[in-house]
Amino acid sequence: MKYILPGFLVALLLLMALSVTAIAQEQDETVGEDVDTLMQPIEQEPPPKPVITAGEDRPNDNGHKLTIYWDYPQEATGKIDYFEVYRAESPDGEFKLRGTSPSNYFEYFDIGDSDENAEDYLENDKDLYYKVVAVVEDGPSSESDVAGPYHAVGQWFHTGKVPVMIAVIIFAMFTIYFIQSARKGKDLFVRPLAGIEAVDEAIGRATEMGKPILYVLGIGTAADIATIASFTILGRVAKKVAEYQTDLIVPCYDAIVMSVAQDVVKSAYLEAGRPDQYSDDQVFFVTNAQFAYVAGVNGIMVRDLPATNFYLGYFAAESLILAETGNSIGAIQIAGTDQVTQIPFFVVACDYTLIGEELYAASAYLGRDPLLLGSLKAEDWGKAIFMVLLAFGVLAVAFGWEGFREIVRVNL
Amino acid sequence: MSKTKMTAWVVFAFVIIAFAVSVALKGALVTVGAFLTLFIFSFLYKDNPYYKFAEHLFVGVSAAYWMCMGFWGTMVPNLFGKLYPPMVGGVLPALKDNPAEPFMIIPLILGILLLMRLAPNAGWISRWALAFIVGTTAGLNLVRYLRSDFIQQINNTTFSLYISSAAGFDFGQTMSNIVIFIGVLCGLIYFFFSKEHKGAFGAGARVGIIVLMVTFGASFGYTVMARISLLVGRMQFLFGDWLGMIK
Amino acid sequence: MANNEVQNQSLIEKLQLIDRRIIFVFIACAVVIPLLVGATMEEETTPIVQAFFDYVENLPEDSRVLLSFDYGPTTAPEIQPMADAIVRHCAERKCKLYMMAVWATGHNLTGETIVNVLNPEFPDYKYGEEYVNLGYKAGNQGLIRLLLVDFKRMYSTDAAGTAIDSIPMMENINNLKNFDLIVSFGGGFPGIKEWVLYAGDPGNVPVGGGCTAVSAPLLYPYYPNQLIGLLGGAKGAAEYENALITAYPQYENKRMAGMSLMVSQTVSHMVIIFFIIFGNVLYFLHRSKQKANGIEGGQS
Amino acid sequence: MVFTVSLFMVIQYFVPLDSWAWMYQYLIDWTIIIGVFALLLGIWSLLRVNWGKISRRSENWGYAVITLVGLFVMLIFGFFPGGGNLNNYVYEHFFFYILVPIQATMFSLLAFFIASAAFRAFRARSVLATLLLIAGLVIMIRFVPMGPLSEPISDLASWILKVPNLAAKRAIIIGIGLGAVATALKIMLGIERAYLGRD
Repeated sequence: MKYILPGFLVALLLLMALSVTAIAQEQDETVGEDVDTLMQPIEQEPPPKPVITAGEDRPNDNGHKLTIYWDYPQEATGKIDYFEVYRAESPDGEFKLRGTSPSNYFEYFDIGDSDENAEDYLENDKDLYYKVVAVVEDGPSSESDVAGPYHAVGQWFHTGKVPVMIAVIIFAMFTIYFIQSARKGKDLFVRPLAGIEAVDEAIGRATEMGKPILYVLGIGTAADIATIASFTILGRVAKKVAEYQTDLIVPCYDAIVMSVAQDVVKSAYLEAGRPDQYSDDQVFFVTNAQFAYVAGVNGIMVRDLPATNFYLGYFAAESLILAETGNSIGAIQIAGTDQVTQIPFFVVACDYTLIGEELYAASAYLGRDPLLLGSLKAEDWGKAIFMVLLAFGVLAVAFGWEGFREIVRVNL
Repeated sequence: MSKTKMTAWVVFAFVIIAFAVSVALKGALVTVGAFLTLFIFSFLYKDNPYYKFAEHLFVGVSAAYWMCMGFWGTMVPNLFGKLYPPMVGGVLPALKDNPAEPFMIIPLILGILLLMRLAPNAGWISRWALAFIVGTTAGLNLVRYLRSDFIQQINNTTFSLYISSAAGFDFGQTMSNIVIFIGVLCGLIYFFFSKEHKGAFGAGARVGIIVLMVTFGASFGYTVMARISLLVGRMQFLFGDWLGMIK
Repeated sequence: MANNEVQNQSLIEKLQLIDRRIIFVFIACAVVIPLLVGATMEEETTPIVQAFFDYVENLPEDSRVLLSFDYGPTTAPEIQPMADAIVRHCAERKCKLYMMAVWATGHNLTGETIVNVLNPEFPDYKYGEEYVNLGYKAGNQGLIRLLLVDFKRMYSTDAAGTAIDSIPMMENINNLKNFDLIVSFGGGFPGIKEWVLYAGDPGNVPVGGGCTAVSAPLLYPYYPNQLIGLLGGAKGAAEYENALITAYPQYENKRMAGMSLMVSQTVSHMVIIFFIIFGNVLYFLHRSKQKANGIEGGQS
Repeated sequence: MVFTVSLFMVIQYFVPLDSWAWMYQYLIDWTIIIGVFALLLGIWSLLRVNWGKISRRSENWGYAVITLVGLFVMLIFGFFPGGGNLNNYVYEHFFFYILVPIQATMFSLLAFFIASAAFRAFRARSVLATLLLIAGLVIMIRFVPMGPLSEPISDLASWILKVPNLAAKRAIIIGIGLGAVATALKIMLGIERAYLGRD
């Protein structure tokens, strides 16, 4: 068992290395040189003809795009001003101008619209013909032969996203593995988190003081991960609150969040054996305008004077307004968010702060549910993999193997 | 009449007179904006009836504002307009001739299911709609976070520790890169949940929290500038647009 | 004696828990007073800003300057003063101004500069002859690359929908190389860096920029080879305004947004720093008192 | 249900075909539409709470009247506009002269709160608090003219912003990324069910 996980790591690296060789080969690097800014004197003779060499579908997309390549004598590029690219649906059909390309740039990326009704719709799997014109503004231009047919096609799999797929699979396996082992009753150690341990104390304090508890879910939607983590914590808090018979106030920003929070609190009260204590007036909607919500919550704070404030979820600029108002009424404040920009304000103005990932972990901590704890272990392994990859990557770059960076690149 | 009550009435009379004078001199619109601004600022002193007024007005108006935006911006063009285009022909003539999209009946049903929670015994039905929303975004988040927060970050942090520029070995840049590398590693160690923070691991976690704290201090200090700019903007409104005291 | 000690200590404690409203009053004064007295701060112009200024100063009459407004409302308080100052300067030099945006949010801010600076201060500037607002186009750096080759393919109309060929000042504009100077406001993506990489370098057009203080350090390396100059944050704006006043004394009595913003910023930062230091001094006084009083005092 | 739609969202990420993109677009559209239905629930809750306050004549019930008046005036003018757009006089002016100024002012309160928070929390109580304090001071002091000291201070400030700042943010982001992925997986697998109201 012990060697399985390290073995995974090695296998992962090998797999990535293989996939990358494929990706690296597909990448064409065509870098334009400096454009000649001086206009050449007018040539009477027409410039040489461009020769279309290829028309390729761009990989990893939904089609509707073609790249046209052509050859042109390097020494003649100074004589022409630019290239024009034309497209038609049959070799002798009507050629329409698609666009231009600088004189030193021998390719054109024909981006068609994917909407059938759009003017420049480029249909997939259809024969398309191209010609390229080397244009001299004040003299005769020359035209290439018609080339084609070329096809644009959509792909079933985006090869540039292979690293993401590998990561998804590996991570899902880790999670399932640890959840399984947790189910079997394997004891998992988790280190203490100050913010979590303060929860009980904070609820107790409010009970002693006979003051309510304010729980703010932030301004996220019910689908934000931070809000979902906060629902679980709300459930635990509500249960304790019901047991202690303290008041709980949950003002909501999003209507769906409100519906969910009502369900969460209601079932927590039920679990605590006090369903009669619950009322929909405890969990209510304020408004879904950011600062109007803050104004409302501020008002609740200074009028209902909660002894404990929880700010757990998604927060933006309002974090500090809430935390400072809460501080002015002398409440104990426990905050947590995954918004990197707001963490400093909570750290500064609140008593306890769950930093980023700790917020997600908190639900597992409070519940002590082996299944949730198992996924914490999987997260730790994810971090370990990251650290290994990082160390490996830095070494690889130090020894001049830039290919490693290609492995972990997502090509869009 | 008690003294506090007396003061309150005097203040109230003063506010009303000031409001009237301002309407007469500067026009109603800018006056309303200015007084509401002042009402909100009064919260800094303490909670008071004027703040309460502004707050409650703000809540009511903003809730209705977003409801209307949601209705005209989403429901009409994206739901009714797609289900049965002629229905919205009166308000959005551009959509009238689009073909109907019967699929759009699904969100309508889910939306109605969601409203079922108002019915006393059918609350559980609304969970279908919630499951739909959460499921959709959970899947989306899974790949999005893995890509941008995990794989992309490895790529960004994998750089050469040793930097040499045209002028030779760049000591400062090399040191900076080493600090970033160690900072990221130690920061991650701090976030380990299933391992006790002691020994070498604990030292790593300690360095991690130090780096985090320096960052929090710096971000805090950095934001001061942006917040002061906001206040300057409000003050320009009050003293410039309203009172005309700024040239 | 002991009584006195207790009183001293309680004074320190009281000060430590100073009513935050006192801090609020200080902050409000720090912002309002500079605004009211119209105080401005002499920001000595640094070489990187002076170089920019000199370049504009030496532009001949009727030079064509492309101004790209690549920022949003959140950074507007910082960047708008730069845009205003540079538009003023260009208008003093009688340059032709072409305004556009590669950020969707930039379009409204372009209008603000036109309404607040160009129209009132330079009433002779006629739309379509001396200045034009081309508006926003999507495409990010791709747009810039296209403009380098063919300007009118992307901009077939101006922001108001007027056909581009009916605008007199657009007559000789075929690509970005026809401009004498490109100025990009905003250091985000796409922004100054993209203008340098996709227009300035390949097209050999001089590029200058103005950006927030945050992004300035990332852009300094491009000066002086790829950027003719750079204004960083409110400080950069104030420096440019200073240079402008030195060269055009008629602006001396004009309120300069960047300079007055700098005063408010500096004073309020000083206020906050003062309170932080004050708080720490009190804290240490308090702690040393506690130590002197032994554990007993420490618990009181 | 949850598993199916979330699995679809995962797979669609890897498939660039048009048909999949359409389905993706539909799903996203649907979630937005359902969100608008939910707003009705929100308005209902708002009415309920405020009406409750008024009928109980509880403290401050008068302000609940203000909320409801604001709500109804805005709703009436929002729903009976001239021709289906929201460009009617009352609606627009309520927006520009009530919502916008209050919103901007609430936001600017931060200038005050950031100062009071700094005064209270930036104390050298412990090693960590001292680090917080010093880093904050170094960044803020850039604005104060300090003569010859200015240059090294602004260099140090930009170093802090570029180096430790970057490292810490990256560590936090990676942690958040992993935590978010784990939560998403838990939802897909049906382990995390708190959002359904039972746990």
